[in-house]
Amino acid sequence: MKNKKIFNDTLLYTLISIFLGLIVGAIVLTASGFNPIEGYSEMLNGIFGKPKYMAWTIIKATPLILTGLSVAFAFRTGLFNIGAEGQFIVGALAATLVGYFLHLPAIIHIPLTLISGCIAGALWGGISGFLKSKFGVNEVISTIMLNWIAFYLSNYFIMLEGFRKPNSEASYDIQRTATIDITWLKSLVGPATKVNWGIVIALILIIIISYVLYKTTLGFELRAVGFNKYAAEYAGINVNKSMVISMAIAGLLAGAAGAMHVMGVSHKITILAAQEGYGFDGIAVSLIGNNTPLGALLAGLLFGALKYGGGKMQNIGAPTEVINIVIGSIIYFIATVRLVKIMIDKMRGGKADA
Amino acid sequence: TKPAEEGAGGEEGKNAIKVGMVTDVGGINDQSFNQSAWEGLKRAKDELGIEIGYQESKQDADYPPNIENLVDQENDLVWGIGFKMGDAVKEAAENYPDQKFAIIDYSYGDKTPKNIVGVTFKEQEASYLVGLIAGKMTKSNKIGFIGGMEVPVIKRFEYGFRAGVKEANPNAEVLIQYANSFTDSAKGKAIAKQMYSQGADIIFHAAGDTGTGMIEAAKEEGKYAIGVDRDQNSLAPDNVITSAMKRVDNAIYDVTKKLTEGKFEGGTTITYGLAEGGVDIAPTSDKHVPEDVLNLVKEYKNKIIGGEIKVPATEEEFNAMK
Amino acid sequence: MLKNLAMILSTTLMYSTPLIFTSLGGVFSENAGVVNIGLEGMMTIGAFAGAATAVLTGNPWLAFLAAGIAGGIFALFHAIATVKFNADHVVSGIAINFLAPGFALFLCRRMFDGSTMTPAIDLGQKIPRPFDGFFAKGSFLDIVFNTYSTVYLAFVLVFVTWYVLYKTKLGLRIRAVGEHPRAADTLGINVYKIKYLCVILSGILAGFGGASMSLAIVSTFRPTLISGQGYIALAALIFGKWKPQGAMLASLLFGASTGLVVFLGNPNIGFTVSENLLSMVPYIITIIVLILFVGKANGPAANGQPYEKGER
Amino acid sequence: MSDVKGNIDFSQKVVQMKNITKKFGNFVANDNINLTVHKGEVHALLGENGAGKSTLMNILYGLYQPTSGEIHINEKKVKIDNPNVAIENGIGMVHQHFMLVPPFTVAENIILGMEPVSGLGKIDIEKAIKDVKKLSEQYGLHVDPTAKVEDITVGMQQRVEILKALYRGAEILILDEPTAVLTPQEIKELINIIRNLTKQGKSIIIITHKLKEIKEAADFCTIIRRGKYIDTVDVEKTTEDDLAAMMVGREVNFKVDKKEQELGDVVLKVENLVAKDNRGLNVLNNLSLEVKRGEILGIAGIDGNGQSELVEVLTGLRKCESGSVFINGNNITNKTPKEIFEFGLSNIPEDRQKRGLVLDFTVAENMVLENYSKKEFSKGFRLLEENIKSFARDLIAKFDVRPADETLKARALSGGNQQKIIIAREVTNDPDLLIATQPTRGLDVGAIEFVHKSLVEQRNKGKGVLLVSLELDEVISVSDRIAVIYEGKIVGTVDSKDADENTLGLMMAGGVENEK
Ligand SMILES: Nc1ncnc2c1ncn2[C@@H]1O[C@H](COP(=O)(O)OP(=O)(O)OP(=O)(O)O)[C@@H](O)[C@H]1O
Ligand SMILES: Nc1ncnc2c1ncn2[C@@H]1O[C@H](COP(=O)(O)OP(=O)(O)OP(=O)(O)O)[C@@H](O)[C@H]1O
Ligand SMILES: [Mg+2]
Ligand SMILES: [Mg+2]
Repeated sequence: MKNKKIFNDTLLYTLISIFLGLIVGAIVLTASGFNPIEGYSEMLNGIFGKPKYMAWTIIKATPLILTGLSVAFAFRTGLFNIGAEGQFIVGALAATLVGYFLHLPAIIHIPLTLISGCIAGALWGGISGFLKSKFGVNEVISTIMLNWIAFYLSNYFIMLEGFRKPNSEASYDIQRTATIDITWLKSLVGPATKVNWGIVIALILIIIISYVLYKTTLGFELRAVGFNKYAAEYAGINVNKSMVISMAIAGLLAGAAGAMHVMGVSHKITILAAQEGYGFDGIAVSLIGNNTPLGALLAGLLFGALKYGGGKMQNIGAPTEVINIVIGSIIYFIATVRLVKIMIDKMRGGKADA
Repeated sequence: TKPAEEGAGGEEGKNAIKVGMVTDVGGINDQSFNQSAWEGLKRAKDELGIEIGYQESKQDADYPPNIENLVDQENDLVWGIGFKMGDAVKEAAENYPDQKFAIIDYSYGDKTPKNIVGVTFKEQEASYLVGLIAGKMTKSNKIGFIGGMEVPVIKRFEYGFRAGVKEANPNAEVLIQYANSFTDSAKGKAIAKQMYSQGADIIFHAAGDTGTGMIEAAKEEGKYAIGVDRDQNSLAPDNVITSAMKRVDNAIYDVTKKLTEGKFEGGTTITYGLAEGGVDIAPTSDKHVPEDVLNLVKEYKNKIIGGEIKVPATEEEFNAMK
Repeated sequence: MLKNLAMILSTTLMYSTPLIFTSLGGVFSENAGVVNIGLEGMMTIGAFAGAATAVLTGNPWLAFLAAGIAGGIFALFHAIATVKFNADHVVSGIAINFLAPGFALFLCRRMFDGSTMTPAIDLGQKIPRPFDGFFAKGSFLDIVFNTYSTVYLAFVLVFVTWYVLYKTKLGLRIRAVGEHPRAADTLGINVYKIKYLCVILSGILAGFGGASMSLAIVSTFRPTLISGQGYIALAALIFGKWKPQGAMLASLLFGASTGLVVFLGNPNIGFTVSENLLSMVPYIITIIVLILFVGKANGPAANGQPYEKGER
Repeated sequence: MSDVKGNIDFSQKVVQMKNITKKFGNFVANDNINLTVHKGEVHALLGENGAGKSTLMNILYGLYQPTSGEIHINEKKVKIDNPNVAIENGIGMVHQHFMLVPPFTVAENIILGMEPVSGLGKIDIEKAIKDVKKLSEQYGLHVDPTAKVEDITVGMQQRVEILKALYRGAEILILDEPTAVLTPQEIKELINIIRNLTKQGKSIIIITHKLKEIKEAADFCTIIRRGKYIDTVDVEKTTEDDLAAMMVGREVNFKVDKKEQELGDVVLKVENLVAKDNRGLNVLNNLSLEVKRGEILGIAGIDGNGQSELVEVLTGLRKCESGSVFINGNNITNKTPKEIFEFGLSNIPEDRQKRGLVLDFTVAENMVLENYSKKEFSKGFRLLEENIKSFARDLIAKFDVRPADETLKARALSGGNQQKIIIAREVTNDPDLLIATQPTRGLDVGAIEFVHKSLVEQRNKGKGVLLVSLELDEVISVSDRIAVIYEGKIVGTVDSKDADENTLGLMMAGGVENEK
């Protein structure tokens, strides 16, 4: 009952933050000579206008939901995972390797590809957890470094003969048997829309993670360590082990995001020229979602919508940086919920707390 | 000019032909081929009276939805700018068989779908010419080449350049280093400084923004640099002696023009070389390059156009040269 | 050989400078208890403001100052969010990382004919090189020391920061606020004011860091100019245990390993390694150094925590 | 009435708090409270945990604003809206939770906010050290100005706190539970210091739960119950029992009832334990001791003589260099906390918020912090939430945890109730050996009574209990035997029936080596 109220409040404040962010965006749009109403209706239409737009929004949101979940999971256990970016990359790399080189029936190939991405991500995250537990290396640094190592590692593999598609800057496509496209849906939403099972898998992962976190002994341990590692240690919980497990699970989730992106959307990996930002956006998603699994889902969808729908503002000629300003403003207002609350209380004419 | 006027808004002009392009992650003002492509479209707008628009991409994953977005807006022709969009354009062409597409820097060979025109460039021909200039103008007989990443396009630049240097000055040595980045200017600058300190007096880059670091080094050291893609002389008027230009704008304009004339050559790949006006050296070259060298360049240009010389584009072809 | 060493050193200095400025910024804000993940964005806006001002005025130092101001303005937003409205420091920082580059590009297009790149600044209008022509051209000293004033300024600021933080009453108060804001509060120190000051300073320094890229290392602003340096500076700050001298050493280590990579990529070196493997070297070296020599470090005790008067 | 009595000058009212009310939301922490303090007076504030004492003093010091009411200093109405105003008015405060910056030196902590500078904002550290030295000599508060606060004892830290106030020229000194963390010797010293200060004309408001101290040090005492003003009494004319009754609103039993003990087998045996502290110095030097079933062994000693480290070694948080520990004859030396727990050791930790509880967990979750993986509470990986909750509800009822809601976060409970959660959990483990470290620190007399009863109950059930406490009173009244620890060794063991404070105090100070 009480929880429900908090939930509603949070939702209300988030909606208001979004609204305020849009207002800032409107000011910027107006300042650059665009009609904000036109711009935003392009955006809304770009998100909800057609089934295929909604599908794209979901497709765009899927990796963000998972990297957000990854960051959130680590946060729940007291660790700051800036490394979802790198974990995503190695997950995508491993999935592409397994998806391309192995020839198997789909029923085995799909789970195997997904799992290999998960394992690679888990390993990558686990390294940071291990470095922290064994040598006290701050995970913020190690994950930033591992992001770049993953980046170059992926490029290294793509450059290898036999993996790289000749005369291209990409790997070969993975085998059909490793893809998770939903072919029948394409006839509904449009042939070019990359509808895939990713969102379903993401939902399943969210449920599993919520379950693990709140309903299992492992989750109990990890959360205890996250909230108070001294008390956890006292209660006999192995804090070092928890850190490794927690980072590994966080890595697994980001790795899964990478794998599913390959299996459902790109079907290959290309040479990276810059970090693509899946992991960094994941940090924002996690925090906007209050570091909870359900929050990551909602915030991931919001982010996906802003990024995909926002891109549609280009239709009226608005440059992409304006869209980033809108996104940034929304995050900023979500961060300053307090400001929003004060404003609402003022409007309600009620008393603000001491 | 305000982009708003150019945006593919789409209500009016039911008869005007509409052409849109999807940029790669560099964005519309990348001072490189995306921008060049957009300039080509703008020229087409001015001269052919068509409607134009673009969609910028932020991640590789944006290509399919952006292409689709332009298809949705009922463009007559949708351009993908850059090899990275190769697969995305092909898929879109399969999904929308009635829609025309074109792509820069990508060839599907004989498997080109009927509704795509592939456009590639003979980068090696332009870099061969700047190689000639470098070979002739070097005093130390040491010349540098900085590549962005070891990918086919950049390799074409490298081998064409080396072939040109070799042709003009067999004694000159070419120092080659790849920065492994198209964005790290500081690294480009460090590599260039290292090359200059090793005695190189001219460096050519095919490294995007990494190369601006190289031009900076040339400026500081008072040495020569050769730009790429566009005429980069404005970045260092005293130092950039020439640039190996890739006229994406010309190619875009050309293909678009054919479209308006009803001569869209779907199912083929058009290669733009010197002969087609697709590559060239920068018009500002005469500022620094002596007349006789320019004349030599002209001579070779004709030979290449005439087919007398085939410029190597790969390691094998380069090694095969005597 | 000596020349190679000189080249490595000069690359080290060049690479480290933006990181030093920016991580010093982090030193200020995090020692006052505000985590600043928005350094990346503040660097970007600084790089733009610097380049744009230089183009418009032709005065590099004015431009440098403008860069600091621009970084400071966005830092002010970060401070308002984190100090006044108790926002989560990381969320606010991330917001800055969207907003600042967004505004940089937005303004760039407005000011320079829709281009996202500023025109190049003449050599004479860049930050000066005080030892230009001082040493024999191409000599060891020339290669290493004939570099931009920003490099020297960075080191001076390391000293200044150290002095302020550990020798002055302001520094004592800053550190008290970062360690135990309530204690500072009970002694009548204005915790909020100190936090505002430090966060704004961090933006100014990050802005300087950005300008040291756009006004010295190169001479233009471009969207890709700052790509990840802010995060590396954050890592350097933590690596350096939140101390100015530590952040400087960490930045130097990072610069030096990049210098090494450039050196090893030299075609005359006699062996070839895959560029991609080579590119990993700085990051791997960092991790190894952390394992071997640095170990565990804790930041200021109240870093990242909201502070509210009258709360328990 | 004469205007001067002892040090008190009744003609000068230095502090008058009139009708002070403070609300936190709807909660009334202070309800119309009046307080008057005269020059040279020591005025005690007495009340249960959460009665609102600290709140009232925080208002006086400008940390909180009263919802209504007035403050007069030296009979002038003032509005104290931040500590600076309080400092200007000559008010200094030593907070219940020390307000010291641990990595700073003593001198830095004292001068913070009022730093002597020499040009360009540079701190004149020489002068600071000299000033601190002078001040510490003037008031007999001995400290080492260059030592880091995190390295000095709690008693020393307290002196730093007092010096901080005096450095700011405080005439009125508020001491919020200054003795809660002090050893008996230190308490004695503090009372001397207080006398010294009043002699020099300072006025003092002291909050304490220890009635004995009030009797010893205070002139007047104001009693607060649940935020309401009860009375102000002349301490000389009031007995401890009366004070306690006024405070809790009922009679309090101070005696710990113990039946005759039935000693059983040895449950804990510690042999020649050697261990290092965090700085790598030996802090346990060949320590040996034994606890039998059916007895409470109290460890008495001055803080910093190895008590914490001893408990850490026993519970597996610290590795020892040599020596051995047996529980029921099983060697548990250097095993993990979990393994040791399995051998039947339970522990009430010293720092309940840091070690004892996960404050962001619910009460129910905290109740099973060690047992969540037992089969009653989990099946495979799955937690059996209903079982956990009903278990927690049982314990809440049994141990009278208030409020009785197992879904609340532990953070929402008062200190005393937080301690009850821990005790409920540890006692319910039914351990063979229960270790309790400072189990009553900061608790009010009602809560203390409860804790002591719980410990004795364990002993009566034939368990071994090891009580580590800095409160000599507590050790003497609760334990059966008392072992005195000094510099990492047990320097003597006495039967509690024969124990008296003076001899124990001497042994604790290293004065007497052998048993009497
Ligand atoms: N300056 C910083 N910027 C970003 N994140 C930080 C910073 N400092 C700490 N963090 C991260 O915030 C979290 C909390 O940090 P804190 O130091 O309190 O815990 P910790 O590092 O787990 O402790 P310990 O060092 O004792 O193991 C950790 O995930 C930490 O890595
Ligand atoms: N900032 C606050 N917000 C909400 N409630 C508060 C706040 N400060 C104190 N309280 C509540 O006011 C009441 C009185 O608290 P206070 O700290 O004054 O008690 P106390 O008498 O000092 O107790 P103790 O003996 O445990 O120190 C408690 O119920 C406490 O929970
Ligand atoms: Mg810590
Ligand atoms: Mg209190």
